[in-house]
Amino acid sequence: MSKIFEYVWLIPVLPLAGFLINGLGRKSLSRTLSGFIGTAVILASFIISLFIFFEVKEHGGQNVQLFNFIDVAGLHIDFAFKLDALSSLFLLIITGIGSLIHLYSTAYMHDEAPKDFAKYFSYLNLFIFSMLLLVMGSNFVIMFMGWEGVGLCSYLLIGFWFKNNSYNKAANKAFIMNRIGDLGFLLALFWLIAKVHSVDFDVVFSEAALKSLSTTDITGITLLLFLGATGKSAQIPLYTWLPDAMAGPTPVSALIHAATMVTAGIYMIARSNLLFSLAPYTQGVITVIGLATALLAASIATRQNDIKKVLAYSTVSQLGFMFLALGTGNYIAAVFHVLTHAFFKALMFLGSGSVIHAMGGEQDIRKMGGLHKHMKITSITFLIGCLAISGIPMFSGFFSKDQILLGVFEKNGGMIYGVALFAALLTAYYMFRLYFTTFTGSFRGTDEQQHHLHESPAAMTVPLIILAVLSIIGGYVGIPESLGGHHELAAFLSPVVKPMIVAEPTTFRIEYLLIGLSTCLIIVSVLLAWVYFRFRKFDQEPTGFAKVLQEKWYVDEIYDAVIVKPLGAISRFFNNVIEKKGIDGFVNGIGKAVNYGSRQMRLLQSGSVGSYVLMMVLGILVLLIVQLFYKG
Amino acid sequence: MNAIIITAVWGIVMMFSGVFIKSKTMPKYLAIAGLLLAFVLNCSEQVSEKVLFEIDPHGMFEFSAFGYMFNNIAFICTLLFFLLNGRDIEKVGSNVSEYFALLFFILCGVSIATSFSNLLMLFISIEIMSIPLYILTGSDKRNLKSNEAALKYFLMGVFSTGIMLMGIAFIYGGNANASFSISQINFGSTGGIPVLLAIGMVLLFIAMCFKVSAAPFHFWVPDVYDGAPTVFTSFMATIVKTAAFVAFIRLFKTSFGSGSVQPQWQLLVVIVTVATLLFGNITAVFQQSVKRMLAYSSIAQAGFMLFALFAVSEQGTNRSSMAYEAVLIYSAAYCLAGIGIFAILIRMNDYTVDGFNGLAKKQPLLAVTALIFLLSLTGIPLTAGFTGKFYMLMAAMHNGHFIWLIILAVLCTAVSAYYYFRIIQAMFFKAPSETAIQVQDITFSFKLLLAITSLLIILVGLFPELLLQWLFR
Amino acid sequence: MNLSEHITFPHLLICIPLIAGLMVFFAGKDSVAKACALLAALLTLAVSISSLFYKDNANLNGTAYTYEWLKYLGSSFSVTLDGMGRLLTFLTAVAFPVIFIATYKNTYKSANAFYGLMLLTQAGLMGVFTANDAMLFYFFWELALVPVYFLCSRWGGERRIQATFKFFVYTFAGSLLMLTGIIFIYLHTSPTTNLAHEIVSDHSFSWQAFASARLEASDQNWLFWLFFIAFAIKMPIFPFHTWQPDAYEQSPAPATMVLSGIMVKMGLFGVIKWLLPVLPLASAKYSSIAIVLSVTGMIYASCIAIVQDSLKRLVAYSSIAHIGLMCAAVFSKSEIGMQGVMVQMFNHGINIIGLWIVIELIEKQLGVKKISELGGVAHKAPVLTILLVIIALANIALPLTNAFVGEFMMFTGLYHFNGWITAIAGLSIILAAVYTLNMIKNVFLGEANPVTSMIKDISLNEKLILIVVVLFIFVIGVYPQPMLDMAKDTVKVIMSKW
Amino acid sequence: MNVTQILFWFLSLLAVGSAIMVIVNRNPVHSILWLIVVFFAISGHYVLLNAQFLAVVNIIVYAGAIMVLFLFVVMLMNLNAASEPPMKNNLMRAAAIVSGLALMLVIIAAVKNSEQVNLQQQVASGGSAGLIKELGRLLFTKYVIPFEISSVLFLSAMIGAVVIAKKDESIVADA
Amino acid sequence: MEIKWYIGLAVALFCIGIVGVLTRRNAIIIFMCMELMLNAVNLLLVAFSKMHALANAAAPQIAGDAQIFVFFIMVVAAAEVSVGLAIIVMLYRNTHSVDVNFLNRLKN
Repeated sequence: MSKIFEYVWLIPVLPLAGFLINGLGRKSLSRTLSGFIGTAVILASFIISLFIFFEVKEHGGQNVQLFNFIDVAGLHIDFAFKLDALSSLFLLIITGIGSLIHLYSTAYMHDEAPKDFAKYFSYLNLFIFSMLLLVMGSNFVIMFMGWEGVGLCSYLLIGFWFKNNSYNKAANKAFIMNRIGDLGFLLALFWLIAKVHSVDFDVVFSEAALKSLSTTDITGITLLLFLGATGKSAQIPLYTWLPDAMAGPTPVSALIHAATMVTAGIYMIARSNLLFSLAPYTQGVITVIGLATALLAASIATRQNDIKKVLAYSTVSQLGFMFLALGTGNYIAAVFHVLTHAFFKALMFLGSGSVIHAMGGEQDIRKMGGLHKHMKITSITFLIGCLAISGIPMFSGFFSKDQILLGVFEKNGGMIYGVALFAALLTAYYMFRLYFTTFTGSFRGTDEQQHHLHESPAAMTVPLIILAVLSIIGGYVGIPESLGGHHELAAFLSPVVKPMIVAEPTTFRIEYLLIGLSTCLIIVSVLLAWVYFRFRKFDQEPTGFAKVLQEKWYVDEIYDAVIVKPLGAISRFFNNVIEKKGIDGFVNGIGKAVNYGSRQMRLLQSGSVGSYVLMMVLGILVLLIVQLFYKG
Repeated sequence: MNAIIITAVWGIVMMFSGVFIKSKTMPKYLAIAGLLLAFVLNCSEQVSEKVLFEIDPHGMFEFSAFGYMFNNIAFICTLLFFLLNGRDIEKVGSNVSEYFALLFFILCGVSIATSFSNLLMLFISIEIMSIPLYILTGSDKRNLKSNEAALKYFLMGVFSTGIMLMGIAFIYGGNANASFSISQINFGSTGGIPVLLAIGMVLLFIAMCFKVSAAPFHFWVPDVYDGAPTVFTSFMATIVKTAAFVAFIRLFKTSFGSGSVQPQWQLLVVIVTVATLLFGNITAVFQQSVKRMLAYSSIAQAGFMLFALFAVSEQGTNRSSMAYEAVLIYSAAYCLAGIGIFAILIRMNDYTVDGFNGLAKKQPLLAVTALIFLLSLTGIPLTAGFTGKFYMLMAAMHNGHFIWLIILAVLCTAVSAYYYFRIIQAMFFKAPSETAIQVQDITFSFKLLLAITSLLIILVGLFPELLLQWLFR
Repeated sequence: MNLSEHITFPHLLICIPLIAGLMVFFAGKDSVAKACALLAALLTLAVSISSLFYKDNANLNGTAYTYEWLKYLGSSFSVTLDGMGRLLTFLTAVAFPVIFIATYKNTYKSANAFYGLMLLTQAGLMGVFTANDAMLFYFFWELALVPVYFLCSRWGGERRIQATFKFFVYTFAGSLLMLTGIIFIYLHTSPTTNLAHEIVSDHSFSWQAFASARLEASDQNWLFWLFFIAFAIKMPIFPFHTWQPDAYEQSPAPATMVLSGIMVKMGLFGVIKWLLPVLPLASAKYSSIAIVLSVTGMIYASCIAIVQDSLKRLVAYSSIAHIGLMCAAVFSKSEIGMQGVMVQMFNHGINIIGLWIVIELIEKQLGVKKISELGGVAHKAPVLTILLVIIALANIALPLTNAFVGEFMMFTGLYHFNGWITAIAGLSIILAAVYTLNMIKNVFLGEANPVTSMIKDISLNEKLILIVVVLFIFVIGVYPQPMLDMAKDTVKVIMSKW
Repeated sequence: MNVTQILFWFLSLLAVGSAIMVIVNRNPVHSILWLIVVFFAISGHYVLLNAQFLAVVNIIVYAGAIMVLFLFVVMLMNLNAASEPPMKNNLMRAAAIVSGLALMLVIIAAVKNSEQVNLQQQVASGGSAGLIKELGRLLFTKYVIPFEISSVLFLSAMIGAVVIAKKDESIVADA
Repeated sequence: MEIKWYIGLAVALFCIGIVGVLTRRNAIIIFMCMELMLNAVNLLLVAFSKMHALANAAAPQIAGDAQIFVFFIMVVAAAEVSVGLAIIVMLYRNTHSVDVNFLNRLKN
C-alpha cells in the first residue's frame, strides 16, 4: 500500500475543517481570511488528489478502511473509501474546478457582509466535503451520505439569500425533488441488502456477476437507482428544480448545478456499470429518459431570456446526453462528457456570473447586448465555451458529444441518432442565441448599467481563462481511434468501467460521414442563430408554440395541479375531516355518549319509592326467568 | 365470638352512658375505648383461639380466619371513622351516646355477618345491620331529606327482607335435609338445582344484591346515601356495605352448591355484575354533588366486588380462597379510602364539585390526602385500591371465560377515572372561589389522621400480603 | 451481608430521582427546588454514565437485583439493566438535566411541586425501563403517568385540563387492558421456586416466567390486542393518537419534552420487552396488521403535519410519523430493524427534545404559536436558527446525523417484511422533508415581521444545551457502533424468543 | 272432601279475599281491619298444621299488638278515606298488577313444571313439634344465641324509637 | 292437603302484598302490605316444616326449626314495626302527609 493512501482521509477532512473554521468563526473572520481558508483547503485537497490520481494511474486503485459504521447481525457497513480510476478522476474534477470556483467567489461575493461571506465559504466547503464523500465511498451507504449531503448544501446555497422567499421556495423545491429521488436510491439499497446482505460495491458487483440476483431484482434495483439519479441529475420527471436553483449565487450554479453535483447520478451509474449492464430494460428506460430530457430541455432553452436559466436548461439537456450515453452502455463517453461539460459549463456559468456582476445583478439577456466591447476576456472565454458545448471540432465538447452520438447510432440505429442529433443542433442554436444576444449588437439596458459596465477583476478572469483553456484541450484525453487517438481516458478507466460492447462496430468511413454531417448541421445552426439574434430587438411577447416553450411546456403548472395541489387537499382532508371529525370525533363521541347515557340513566332514579320497587320486581322477574327457564 | 359479645355489650354500655354522662364529647372516647377492646379481643381470639365465654354455638356460627380478618378491618376502619368523624357525629343531633350505641350494634351485626353459618343468623345479622341504619339515616330529624331517606330506606329494606325470607322459606322447603344451616343444603344427585331451591336461592340472591347495592336493586342507594347525614353515609357506604358483601360471599360459597352446581349461577352473577358496573359508573358521571357522586360510585365499586362471586362460581380450581383474599383487600382499600374522602367531604361547606375548587391552594395537605383517596378509589397503582382491583381481577380471571366481562370492568374503571378526577381537577387545577370559607373545623389531629389513613392506603397498596399473612398462617 | 449487593445501578437510577423528588416537594424556595432538581438529575446522569461502562456480563451484580416482594403472588422487586434498559435509562438520565437546564430561566408557580413531580416522573420512567417483573412494570408504568398528568394539567396552556385528561383517560384505559392481559398470562405461568427449588407460589410475574408461559395460540390472539392497544396508545399509533397533539400543545414545555422524548418510548419498550417475547405466535400473526397501521399512521400524520399552523402540533404529528416507523420496524421481525429501533429510540428522544427546546424559546420570547405569524427569525437569531436547522434535519434523518442510522436500519428491517410497504412508508421521508422545510422557511427564513424582529438570540445555557444535543446528533450519526453494541444482547434475546 | 280440606279452602279463600280487600280499600282503618282478618285466617292455617303455639303468638303479637299499633298511629294521624292519597296513576297500577301477577305465575309455573318436587306430598295434621314445650326446649338450647342476639335488635329498635320519635326543640320545614 | 296448595296460597298472598306495595301511596298501607308478605312467608315455612316432619317420620321434631324461624320473623317484624312507625310519624310531623309520592326531594 502506497503511503499516499494513508493520507487519503485528508481529502474530505480538509474541506470539512474549512467548513468548521468558517462556520464557527464567521463572526470574527475577515473576508480575506475566510476566502483564503475556504480556497486553500480545497486547493490542498486538489493537490492530494493529484497525487492519488497519479498513484492510481501507476499502480491501480485501493480501498481505504476507516472504521465500522454499522456492524450488526446481517449487515456490515464500513466507513471506507474506494480510490480507483473513476473516483480519482472525479476527485480531480471536484477539487480542481472547486478550487477555481472558490477563487472566483472571493471576488464575486465581495459585496456580502463578512459574516455572510464566511457563511458562503463554509457552505461551499461543506459541499465539497459531501461531494468527495459521494465519490470516494466504497459502498452505497457512504455514497448516499454524500448524495444527501450535496443535496443539503445545494438547498443551503440556493437559499443563501434567505430574505427572498421565492429563493427559499426554490431551495425547498430542490431539496424535496432530490428527496424523491433519494427515496428511490434508498429503496434500491434496502432491496440490495435484502438480497445480498451488503452494500459494498465490490461485493454487490461480484454477487451480481455471479447471478445471485435474479433479473427482476437487478432491473428493479437499477430502476430505483436510476430514479435516484433523475432526482440528483435533473432528468425527467424530476428536472424542474434545477432551473429554479439558479436562485443561488452564480458560482454555486457553476459548481453545484453544472459541474459536479448534478453529475453525481452519472457517477453513480458509471460506478455501478456492472449492474446496469445486466439490466437491458433499465438501459432502455435510461436511453428514452435521457433523450427526452435532452430534447425537452433544449427546446425550452431556445426561448429563455434569463442568462442563467438558459444555461440551466442547457445543463439539463447536456445531462440528458450523458444519460443517453449511459443508456447505450457507453459509460466512458458519459464520463468523458462529464469531464468536458464540467469545464465548459463551469466556464459559461462563471462567465455569466461575470456578466451579471458587471450588469449589477441583471440577468435578463433582453436588457444586454454588445457586451463584447466592455468585457473582452469574458466574451472570448464565453465564446470558447459556446463553441465547446456546440461540438465544433477541435473543442472538447466535440469529442465527447461525438462519441455519445456514435454510441447511439451503433446501439439504437438511425432514428434515435437523428433525434439526438436534433437536440445537439438545438444546443448550438440556443447557445449562440445567448452569445449573440448578450455580447454582440447594441446595449439595451439602462444608462446607469451601461456606465457601470467593466471587466471583472483578476480573481474572476483567471479561473475563466484556465477553464477556457481546459475547454479547448480537455477533449484531447479522449480522441477516438478513428481520429488517430488512443482514447487515454478509456484506457485509464478500463479497470472500473467496461467499454461499450457493440455487435457490429461501425466502420471508420461511416464515422467520418456522421462527424461531417453533424459538424455541417451544427455550423448551420450557429449561422441561423447569428442571422436571427445578432441585432435582435425584444419588443414583442412570443405567441403560440414559442409561448409554450417560454413557459417551459407548462410542466411546473402540471406538477402543481397533479401533485402539489392534491397533496394539500388530501392533507387538509385528513386534518379537517378524518382527524378532527372522524377519529377525534369518535374518541370524544365516546365521552359524549357516556355523558348522554348518564343523563338518561339518572332519570330512572325518579325519586319515587313505587318505581324503585317496581324496578326491583322486574329485576326479580328477569332473574327468576333466566335462572329457571333459560337453558343456555 | 368475642367480637360479637363485646360489640353487643359495648352498645349497651354506650346506651347507658347517655344516661350517666352529660358531656357531649365523652361518649366518643368511650366508644373508641370499646372499639380498641373489641379489636384486641378479636385479635387474641384469632391468634390463640381463646374466647371470653365458652358458648356452644350449636352450628349457628363458624369462625374462620377470613371472618376474623374482616372484623379486624372493620374495627380499624371504624376506629379511624370515630377518630376522624367523632366531632361530626356529635353535631348530628342531641342523642350522641345513642348514635354510638347504634353504631356498636351495627358492628355486632357485622361480626355476625362474617361468621354466620345458619340462614337464621344471616337474617338476624342483616336486620341488626339494617334497623339501626334506618334510624341513623333519619337521625337528622329536622332535615326533610334525611326523613325522606329514612323512609325510603326503611320501606325498601323491609321489602327486601320480605324477598329474602321468601327465599329462605323456599330453600327450606326444597332442602331435603330440612335444615337452615348454610352448609347442609341437599341438592340431590341429579346435577341440576331442584326448583324450590332454585327459586329460593334466586330470591335470597336478590335480597343480598339489594344489601350490597347491586343493580337493578340499587335504587335506594343514591337517595339514601344522599339524604342521610354525611357522617353516617360514610359508615354505611363503607363498612356496612362491605360487611354485607362478606356475608354474601360466605353464603354464596357455602350454600349455593359446589362442584358442577355452582357454575349454574354464573349467568345470574354476570347479569347483575354488568348491570351494576354500567349503572354505577355511567350514572355517576353526570352528578354535580360529590356526595351523590360517591353514592353512585359506591354502586360501581360494588360491581367490581361482585367479581368475587363470579370467581367463586367458576368451575374447576379452587378460586374461592383467592376470592376471599380479593374481598378482604378490596374491602380494606375501599373502606379506608371511602372513610377518608367522606371525612373531608363532611368538612366542606359546599358539596358540589365546584366546592372543591382550589382546595390545594388553601389546604394542601387535605388536597393531597383527598388525592390519595380518590386515586385509590380509581385504582391507580401504589394505592390499596389498585391492589384490591388487581386481586379481584386475578380471582375472576382464570380460563378466559367471560373475558369480555373483565374488559368491560376495566373500561368502566376508566370511566370511573372521569368522575373521580373531576374532583382532583377541581382541587388542583381550578382557582378557588373568593367567597367565604371553604372548609371548616380543620384541626391538626384531623390532618394527622388523614395522613395516617393515606399512609395506610399506600401501605396496603404496596404490601397487601401483610394483610393476607394472617390467612396464610 | 454485603452492602454492595443491595445497591445496584438500577436501584440508584430509580431511587435518586425518587428521593430527591420527594425532598424537593418540601423545598422552601423556588430557586432551591430548581437547583436541587438539577443536581439530582445530574447525579442520576453520572450514575447512568458509569453504568454504561459497567459491563460485567458474567456476574450480574451491580446491574440486576431481586427482592421478594409479594411472596404469595410470586412477584418480586426485580430490576435489571439489560442493553435496551441501559440505552433508555441513559436517554432518561440525559434528557432530564437537558430539560432542566434548557428551561432553567422559566419560573413556574410553586416550583417545588413542579420539580418534585418532574423527578418522580423520572423515577417512574427509570422503573419502567428496568423492571423485570410484570407487576413491577405495571406499577411503574402507571407511576410515570400520574405525575405527568399533574404537570400537564397544572402548568399547561389554557385548554390544559380537557386535553391532558383526555390523554390520561386514554392511556389509563389502555393500561387497564394491559393489566387484564398481564393477569391472564400470570395465571398461566409456571410456579415460582426459591433457591432451594421449593414452590413458593403457584405462578410468577417475572419476565422469564412470562416469556415461557404456556399460552394457547387462541388465547394469545386476544391477549395480543390487549397489550398492543395499551402500547399503541402510548406510542401513539394510528388511530389511537388523537390525544397526542392536544396534549403536546397544552402541556408545559418540560412535560412535553418528557412526554414526547421519553414516554412514547415506553410504548415501544413495552412492545419489545413485554409483547413480542411473551406472545410470539400472536405477534407473528398480527404483525402485518400492526405494520399496516403504523405505516398508515406515518403517511397520515405526515400529511397532517404539512397543513398544521401550530409549531407544536406540527412536531407532534411528525413524532407520530416517526414512531410509526419504529413500531413498524419492531414488528418486521428482523434483527437489523430491531437494532435500528434501539438506536432510534435514543435518537428520536434526543432530537425531539432539541426541537421542543427551540420551539419553547421562540414561544416564550414572542408568545406566538402560529407558524403563519412568524418569519425571518434567522435575522435576529442566527445561532438559534442554525441549531434548529441541524436538529430538524436530523429529525428527517439526513445522513451523518443520528436518525439516519436508525431509520436506515429500520427501513432495511421493514424491507425484509415487505418491499411495497417499505416503499409506501418511504413516502414519509419525502413528506417529512416537505413539512420540515416549510416550517424552516416560514418560521426562520424570509423577511422578519414586527413580532419576530423582537426576538433575541439564545443565551449561553440554552446554547450549551443545544450544542450538547447537536453533539449527540453528530457523534452517533458518524460513529453509531457503540450505541448499536449496547443493545445487541437485548436484540439477541428478543429475536430468539420471537 | 273431609273437614280439614273444607277448612283449608275456607281459610284460604278468606285470607286471599281479605288480602285483596286490604289493598283495594281506601280507608286505612278498614285496611287494618281486613289485615287482621287475614292474620286470623293464617292462624287458622297454623292450627290446621299443628303449629298451635305459632297460631296463638300470631294472634297475640300480630293481630293484637302490631295491628293495634298501626291502628293507633292511623287514628293519631286522623287518616281516613277522605285524607287518603289517591291510588297511583293507571299506568303505574297496571304495571304493578301485571308484574305482581307475572311474578306469581312464574313461581307457580316453575314449581308446577318440575318433577323434582313431590307436589302430592301430604301435609296432614298430627305430631307434637308445634307444641310450646318442644319449641321452648329448642329455643333455649339450639337457638339460644339467636335468641340472645335478637335482644340487640330490640334494643336498637328501642333506641331508634327514642331517637326518632323524641320531639325536638324546633322543626324546620323544607331545608 | 297437598303441599302445592300451600305454596300457591303463600305465593298468592305474597304477590298480593307486592301489588299493594306497588299500588298504594300511603306509607302505612305499604308497610302493612309488607307485613302481609312476611305472613305469607311464615305460612309457607310452617307448611314446609310440616311437610319435612312427615317425610322424616323418624324425627318429627325436625319441624321445630322452621317454627322457631317463624318466631324470629315475628320478633324482627315487631322491632321493624316500632322503628318504621316512628319514622312515619316523624315524617308526618314534618310534612303532615304520609304520601310516598311526595318523597321526591332526592332523585336523579
